[in-house]
Formats: sequence, structure tokens, C-alpha cells
Amino acid sequence: MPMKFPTFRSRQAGTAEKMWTRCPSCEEQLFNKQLEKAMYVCPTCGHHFRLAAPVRLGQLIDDGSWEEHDPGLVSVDPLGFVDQKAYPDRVAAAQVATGLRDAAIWGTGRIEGQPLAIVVMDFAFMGGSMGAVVGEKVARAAETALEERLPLVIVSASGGARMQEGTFALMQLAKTMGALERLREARVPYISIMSDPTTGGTFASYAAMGDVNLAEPNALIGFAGARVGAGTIGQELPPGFQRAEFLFHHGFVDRVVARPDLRREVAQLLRFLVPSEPVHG
Amino acid sequence: MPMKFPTFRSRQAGTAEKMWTRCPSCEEQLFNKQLEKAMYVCPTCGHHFRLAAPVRLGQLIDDGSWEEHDPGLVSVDPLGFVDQKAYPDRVAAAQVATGLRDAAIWGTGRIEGQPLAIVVMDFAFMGGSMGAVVGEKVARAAETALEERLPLVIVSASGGARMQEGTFALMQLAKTMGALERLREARVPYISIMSDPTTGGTFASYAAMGDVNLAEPNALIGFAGARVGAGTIGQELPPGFQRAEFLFHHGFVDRVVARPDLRREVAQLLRFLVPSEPVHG
Amino acid sequence: MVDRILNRGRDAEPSVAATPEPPADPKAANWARVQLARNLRRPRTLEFLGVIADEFIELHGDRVFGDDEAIVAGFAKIGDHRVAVVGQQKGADTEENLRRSFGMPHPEGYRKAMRIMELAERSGLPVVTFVDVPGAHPGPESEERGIAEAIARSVGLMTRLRTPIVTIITGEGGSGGALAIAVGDVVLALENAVYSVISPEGCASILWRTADEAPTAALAMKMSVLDQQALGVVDEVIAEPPGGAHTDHEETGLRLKAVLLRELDRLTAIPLDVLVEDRYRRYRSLGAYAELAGPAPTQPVPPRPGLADRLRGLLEAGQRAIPASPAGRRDEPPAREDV
Amino acid sequence: MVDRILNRGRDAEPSVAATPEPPADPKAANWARVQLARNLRRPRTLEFLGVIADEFIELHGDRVFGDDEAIVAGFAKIGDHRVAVVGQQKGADTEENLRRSFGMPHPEGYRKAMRIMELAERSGLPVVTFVDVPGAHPGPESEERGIAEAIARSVGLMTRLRTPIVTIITGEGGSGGALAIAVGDVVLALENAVYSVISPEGCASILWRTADEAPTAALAMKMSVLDQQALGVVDEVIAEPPGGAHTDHEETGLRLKAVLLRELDRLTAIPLDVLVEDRYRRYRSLGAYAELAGPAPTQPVPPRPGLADRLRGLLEAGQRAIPASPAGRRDEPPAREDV
Ligand SMILES: [Zn+2]
Ligand SMILES: [Zn+2]
Repeated sequence: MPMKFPTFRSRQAGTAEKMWTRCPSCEEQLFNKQLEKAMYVCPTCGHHFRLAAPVRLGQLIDDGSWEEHDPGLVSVDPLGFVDQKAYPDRVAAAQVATGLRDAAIWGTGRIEGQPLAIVVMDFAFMGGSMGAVVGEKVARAAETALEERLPLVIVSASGGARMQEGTFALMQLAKTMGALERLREARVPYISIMSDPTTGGTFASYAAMGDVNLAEPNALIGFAGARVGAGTIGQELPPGFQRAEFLFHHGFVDRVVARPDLRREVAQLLRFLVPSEPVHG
Repeated sequence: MPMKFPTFRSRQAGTAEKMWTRCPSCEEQLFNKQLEKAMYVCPTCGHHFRLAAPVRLGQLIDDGSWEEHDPGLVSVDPLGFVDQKAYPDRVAAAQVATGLRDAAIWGTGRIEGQPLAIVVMDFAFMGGSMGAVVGEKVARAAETALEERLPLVIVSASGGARMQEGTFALMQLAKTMGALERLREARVPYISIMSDPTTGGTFASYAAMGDVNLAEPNALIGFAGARVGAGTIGQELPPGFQRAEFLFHHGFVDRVVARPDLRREVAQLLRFLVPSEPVHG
Repeated sequence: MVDRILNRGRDAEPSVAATPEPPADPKAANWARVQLARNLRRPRTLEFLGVIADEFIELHGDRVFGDDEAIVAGFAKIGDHRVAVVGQQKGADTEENLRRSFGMPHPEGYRKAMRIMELAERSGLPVVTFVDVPGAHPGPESEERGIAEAIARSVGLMTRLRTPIVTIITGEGGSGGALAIAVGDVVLALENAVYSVISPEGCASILWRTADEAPTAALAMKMSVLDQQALGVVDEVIAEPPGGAHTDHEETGLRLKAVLLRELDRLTAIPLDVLVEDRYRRYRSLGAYAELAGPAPTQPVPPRPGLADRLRGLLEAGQRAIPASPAGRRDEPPAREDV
Repeated sequence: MVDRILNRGRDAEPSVAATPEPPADPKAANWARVQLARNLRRPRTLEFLGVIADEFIELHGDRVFGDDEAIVAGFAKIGDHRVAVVGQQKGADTEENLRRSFGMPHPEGYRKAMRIMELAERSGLPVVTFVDVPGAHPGPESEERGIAEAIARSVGLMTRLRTPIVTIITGEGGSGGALAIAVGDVVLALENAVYSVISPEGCASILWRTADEAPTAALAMKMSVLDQQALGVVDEVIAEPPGGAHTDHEETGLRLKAVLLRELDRLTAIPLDVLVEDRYRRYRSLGAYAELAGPAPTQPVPPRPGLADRLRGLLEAGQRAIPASPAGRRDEPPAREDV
């Protein structure tokens, strides 16, 4: 049951005159033009703003190298799920708000000239939740990366599995991990980049399993909701709990990378991870 | 430089009249005949006495199934090592005292009818220390197990590497682990049995790496000497530190098995670990 | 060990309290199933093994940090089949429940499971998993020691393990903590078991803003295994004795055993390459989506900063860069499942 | 990162204090080397990389428990070779020394090393290890989290890793804690490095009953790498600048780099099957023993208990069954090495 194709309005409609953004961390008022030049990192306190998928791509890959794959994938409503709102209405609203069809886009491109397959998630689309479309895009990206022996990069920004798709959303953990395991066996490298937030089932599948795991400073990264973690168990949470630096300290993140260094570090890692000549097995 | 062949005296010479043994744990005086019937487990407190290699074999394998391999391997003195005693003199004394040529014997046999390769160490031979002979026997046992696809069982009783052989003793860790890794890749099962004590380099090589790790109750199992652990770091040691139950609690021992159950459990495990038909890879 | 299991089985014989007839109203009926799935006297892995296994030897430890008693693992002989077993275990009493963290595994539990599954692969033993996991342990140590990494790795391992895997959802199948031991060639389920991406309470508190709507969420998520069978997530549902599995462990176990042995016979006859490829396809195809034709609606990718004068695009993006407040961020609906 | 390394290099430029000429007496001369090997200003992994690497990107974490800063690991470009690097790191000051546990790795350090070595294998990168490990960390947490398992596993991995491995003993090579990152296709060593199965102090306290005899033990164990080269444990010794490596990090690094690049050129030209088989043979053949002809002196294996009347054998065995007192048991000479 394909959904009716939404009409996309420009994101700036009705907001063209808004020129300033307030930093939620230091409260500084920042001129959007300046903020964009700073890659959406607060010049005052270093807060890393969440990024729209196209903006993330623009920061990472070579100009003009992007080619989106499978743009036509859209969510359906397998459960006929209705909470305070019907699932299809939530999807349509998210599409209109973001200009995306779902919470991830994938395609091929280059970073400092090196070809790669890349998936970028967008938290603004229903909290970056992973349903069948996100899972399908990750799996297709991994399968294409394997066929063409392209390194894979996934930039996560997600609250976890999409409840409105029930266990189908949960099954995306197995779908994506299955594809990534084949990629690993074929010795095609995979770099996971965790941005704010990367939680729940997204963290408990592809986000946690990079050959190299990178994270943006202070990004929220965890499995259980902190409310649950504290609430149900009634323990006090350690300082910095579920932040990128906490994960680094506990051995699950290779490097915490400030956004301005991200493109350069990914390029550098790819020069090491991609075998110059095929590895004689 | 082969050593002069020692003359072996019976272990009981001059001790034939001694009929009693005092339990170091509960101080009970135990009649040796009774103690042997009890497999050298104190009937009063359950203390597991250390065993001579032949006694251990007698408790584990089917009567008449034992065939020793490479009995002629003896230590030499590569460093010309002399401390308060010359190394060759220590070896000769140990040979006379134990009736063994070195701290381990290996061969083939059966447990409840199932063929296997087995290595048994003897703490009474220079503290069960691992030099080139012990390493060679473990490596030959593993290589034979691989060729003939026999499951391998190693019963450890050792204070660690034999200092008198210097780095040659240390290299036995690599020699034995190399052979065991090939065994694992060939999917031939290996069961490690840790008796009192299993420490230092012996624990840090084959003893720790069984597909299944069994340990006797209260056996001392650890890497660093407790003196070192406490002394150099000045920390208080947790209760039961480096005992079998401590290792079990921390996830490094599958089962703590009382001696009377050991043969049965090994036989049961072998029935699961040895593929009925060759595994189609 | 088998004796102990059998005793456990006897400990949990039918209770005098009979279970209420499921009500007619679908929401109430569905919620009644959730209650049955959560019944404290429901058999767990060791109780099932006590009924169906002739031999069981438990193995312990993750070889890294500890031994998690919320997961039991070992070798069992069931009928003519020697298999490796991995399953969740709750306690028969409070003391045991504390020891077993009320059946909520820590990372050590999943790492032990992986170790035994890899050993089963090397030894050519099929793997049977018993799933009754409300969720992975949500505590801070669980996060500190990498619960998400352990779940992801275990799920990944099971997708490629070169030996047959039979998974049985016996009670609560909750989120990634359950899936971590539930990726199989065939997924069986007991009649009153449930399977969901998040607990109904968690779902309700996020989407309905109150846990009181849990029965509504439970119905909306179609978490009964009969609904899950219709969706293809569960392959076969095994009928429970009248009143539910907790009323008759023996009968429940025997019904389960019959289906399990049939599946083991079937799966062990399939060449491993075919088996593993079919398993991959099974999960590769789960989930529903549509594929539209036409160009991508996605806006053009802006060039990297440093290149000048593209203010319009920058402004648009600027709007998107505003994060929610840290407070709101933790549960922006409908963003996330919890354990 | 590279900058930071270079700075570290500069921090440790030659000290004004000149090193004493090694005395003539062999024991004293040998002991003087041990002191040089332990010199606090001796270059460690990051200092060497600062001199020899054009690029270095450090990777962190064992994916299980933590990140051990006593071990550094990552990717480096040395000459034309892209390699994975694993090495020990001490601190340049007390604060850093505490952070890096004075260069004594915990299990997490070896597990990080294994992760990076496996990644190197998949990516076709040779592995270079810098070894200056007095020993694995001897503390209780180290034992609790499986230091022995981590060492055994790492040693085993290195014996079969399908990529070239160059190991360089740069300072103290102490026991299993050093060997865990020192199994290589070729083992190089700096002139004043030492390699032993146990620290001379530990050896002396066990065999001579006093740590004061450490210099005697050091000579008896032939722990200088020149002696180790004669034994075949070390393949090549690299001359240090006059006064020792700590007096000139730059010159030491350049000498090391020349040999390292030559070995990388050589090893990367060898087919992997041959390389790994040769490595296996290298360690398979280390150690000296003799093989006597004739029957086994071993006494007949007594039958299992329960079968009666074999009192003599039982008595004999009975004598052997008497353990040392628990106190004496910990270090029955000459039973064991320490870390
Ligand atoms: Zn700010
Ligand atoms: Zn006693």
C-alpha cells in the first residue's frame, strides 16, 4: 500500500526572515550564516548542532560527487498503527518538514577522491527512527559496498527503532547486521559515525559495529533510555553517562572527533582501511 | 647435550611404613589406603590433594587404554643456569623423586571408550614448571590430535614457566598456543582441566584456552603471584582471590568439578564436542 | 543437573488459582495474553530442559568479565539430537531472581551465549534458544560494559552461524535484548508468548504520554505471537495447555518437544550453505515498504563550507540545525524504543 | 597527533647527565644494560612514531570494557609502508604515568591490541609492535578481568595472523606481558633492551631468596638482547647511540627506521601462507631438549579406584599426594615466574 506522494514545501517557507539561532548549550544568539560557516558548531561553547542529512553530506563528501540511490523507498503502515496520530500522517508531516522521504538517505560519493558508499540519518525525520525503509537502505548500501568493494560509512542520528512498525522495526537489527557481517567477511571496511543522538536499536546494531567507531563530542549514545536506566533500577547515573566521551572511556568509541576534523579523519582512515591491492586471503 | 640417564628408585623406598597422611586443610590424619580410595579428596573437608601424573591418569582414563608418547624427552641446560643449585642437578633430583623425566607426560587413551590425546602435568616435578620439554609435549600432543582428529585434554598443575630455561621457557607460550590455534581452526575440541596450582605462564597459555575450562575445587589459579599482586600494588586482595571459584565467578572457568565427577563430566563433554560426522565446513 | 531441573519442574506444578477466561473485547483479550506471558510460574529454560532433555550440562562464563545467570547455556540431548542450548532464566524465588537479575541479561550473558554458539558451530551442534527476555538489563553497568555492542554482535553472529538455529519465544520477547538470542532458521512461539519492539508500558508512555495506555499500545503493536505469525516474524505457534503454560509444565514441554524435534530433523538435513543463505534471506525480507518512481525529493547537497555566497541554502539548513532542549531530547516522540 | 608525538620527542631530548661507561665485570656490565633498558627517558612507542612516522592515527578501546592507555594502537605511515602499530607507552610525567599504569597493561590493553591486529589482517596492513613492557599489570582487577586469558589469546592470535608482523624489543621485555605483543615474523631489539621470563628481582627473590641478587639472576637468565640473539630468540640487534637510546631519540629512531623498513620490504614480498608457516616454525623450534631412547621410566598407571588390593601402588601414590603448606605453596622454588 504505497502512500500518497506528499508535496514538498521549501524548508524556509515562512522562516526566511529568521536569521538567528540560539545555542541551547551556552544560550548565545548565533547568526545563522556564521553558524553554517562553523559547520553548526557553536563558536562560543563548541556545542554540535544536529544536522540535516544534506548538510551532513555537504560537510563530508567531495563537491559534486554525491549520487543518491533508492530515493523512492517510502514507509508503509503494516500494522495500521494509530496512537494520538495515525502513522501515515506522522510520516507525511515528517516528509513535509524535512524534504526527505524517510529518516535516512544513502548513495555513493567520494571523500578526498576516495569512492565510498554512505548512509546518512536525519534525526528531524521522526527522531531518526529506524523502520523498514532505513533498514532496507542500510542493507542495500552494505550489499552494494560488498559487490563493488566500496568502503561503507554510516552517519547515525537516531532514537532507535520505529515503534509504529512494531517487530518489523526490530527485525531491521537482524537485517542490517546480516548485511554488515557479510561485508566484514569480505574484508570491506565500515566506519560508523555516531552523532547526537545514537540510541536504542540503532546503537544496538550497525552504529556500534564499525571497524572504526567515531563519535561527535558530547553526542548522546546509549541503549536504554536514561529514564529507564535510572528509573527502573533506581541507581544514580555516573557523570557524563551515555555521552560520546563516556563511550570512549569504556572502550566502544575509537575517537571523539570534532566536526571540523571529521572529513579529514575519515579520509585518513580510509587510506589505511582500503587494501591497496586485494588481500591475498 | 643429553643428560646422564638417572637411575630411578621406587617412590616408596624408605617410606613404606608410612601409612598416614595429614590433611593440610582440616588437619585430619587420613589412612593412605582410604585416601586413595577417595581419589585423594579429604573425606572430612573435601580438600583436593595434588596428584602424581600416573595417579591422575588412573583416575581419568579407561584401564589399559594408556599409551605414552615421546617418553624420551628430557630437559637440557641451554643457559648453563646455576642458582643455589645447578639446573641439571635440580632436574635429576626431580626425576629421582617423581619417577618422571619431566613435569608432564602425554599419550593417547580412552575415556568411557572415547579416544583422546591427553597431557598430564605433575607439580612434584620442579613445581610443574614449563620448560622446553613440557612445551614440546603439549605441542606434539596438539599436532597429533590435529592429524588424527582426536580431542585433546590437558590437566595442568604448574607454577608457570621454568626460570632456569630463561626466555626459552617463555617461548613455550607461543609454541603451545600456536599449536592450539591450529587445533581450533581444524575444529578439534580441547578441554583444559586446571588443578592446584595453575599459575603464571601455564595459565597464560594453554590452561586458560580450553573450548571448555574445568577446574578442581579451591585450586589456585592465577597469573601474577599473590605477593606481587598485593605487594607491588599495595591493594587488599578480594576474598577467594585466584581460587577456582573466583575464576568461575569472573567468567574464565566453565565448571568447578569435584574430582569424583571429573571423569564422567569429561566423557559427557566429549560426546557433545566431538562431531558425530565431519562438520561440513 | 538434570535432577535439579526436574525438581525445578516439580516446584512449579499447576497452581490452584485457575486462570481467568480471556475476555471478548480484543484489547482486554490481548492484554490477558500479555499477563499470561508474564506469569511468574511460567516455565523457563531450565524447566523446559527438565521436561524435554535427557542430558544437560551447563557451561559458564564469557571469558572476559563474568558469568551472567540471567542466561543459561550448555549442551543438551533432546531426543536423538545433541544440541547447544542458550536461554533466559528467571528465578523460582526472590533470592534466585536477584542472582539472575530477573531475567534481564547483562552484556556478559550475551557474550557467554556467543561463545557457546561459536563452540556449537565448531562442534557441528545445532543451537536451540529459549527466549523469555523482557529486555536487556537497563542499568548503568549494563551500558558501561557495552550492552548495545553485545546485542549487535550476537545478532550479527546468529545471522551467519554455520549450524541450524531453532528459536522458541516462550514468554516475553522484548526488544533487542530478546532478538540477541532469537535470530533463527525457524522461530517458534508458545501460544501465549508476546514479541514486541518495546514494552507496551514504554510504548504507551512515549506515544500516549501515560503507561496506563499499555493495553492500547500492546494491541496497536500486535505483540501477540498469533499476530506475529500473520506478519511472518514467527513461523509457528505451539498451543499451550488450557489455562496457560504455567499450569502444566510437563504438557507444555512435551508439545514443544514434538515441534522442536521435527524442526531439528528438518534443518539438520539442509546443506549449511543453503541453510545460512535462507536464514539471511528470511531477515533480509522482513519489514514492509513501498518504492516510488520519480526523482528524489531530497534537496541538493550544499557544498562544503568555505565556498562562499550560498546564503539561501545555508539559511534553510540553519533552521534545521536547532536541536530540541536537552530535556525534551531524551524521548522526543516517536523517536525511540526503550529496553 | 603527529605534532604531539614530535613534541613528546623533544621533551625527552638528551639529558646533561652523561651515562657511565659500562664496567668490565660481566655481571656489572650486564646489570648496567638492565638499568639502561629501564631508563625513564628512554623513548616509547609515541616517541618513536614521532621520529619515524609521517602519519599516525590512534585507535582506542577494546569494545568490551575500556581503553588501556598503557598500550597505544593505531595506523601509521612509515616510509612507503602503511602499517598497524601496537606498542607500550609509559608516561612523560607522573600524572601520565598513572594514566598509563606505568606501562603495565591490563587485559583491556591486550584486547585492544588484538582488535587492531585483526583489523590490520582484514585490511592487509603489516603489524609493527614496540615492546617495552616490564610485565602485565599485577593488580587484582587485572586478574579479575582475565589478564592470563588476554595474554594467551593475544599470543595465539599473533601466531596465526595472516599479515606480516615485525616486533621490536625497545626496552624491557618482561614475561608473558611482553610476549603478548611480541610474537613476530622477525624480532628486532635495541642494543640495550632486555628480554626475560621474569624480572631479575622476581627471579632472585625466588631462587636466591633475596631480591639483592637481581644482578646475579639477570646474568644467569642471559637477559641482554645480545645473549638473546645468540639463543635465536632475537633475530637482530640495532645499535643505540653512544650513551643509550635516551640520549638521542632522533638518532635511535632513524637507526630503527632503517632496519624496520628493510624488514617490511622483505616480509611483504613473502606469500602469506609461507609467511605464517615460517612464523609457526620459528616458535615451534624455540627451546632446547634432548630425546632419549629406551622405555619410559614412568611407573605403570594405576587402575581407577574401586578396583581393589593394589596397596603398594596406592601407598607410593599416597606419599606423592602430600601438598606443600598453603603458605609455602605460593612460591615453591623453582616453580614459577612472576609478571
Ligand atoms: Zn554555545
Ligand atoms: Zn581435610
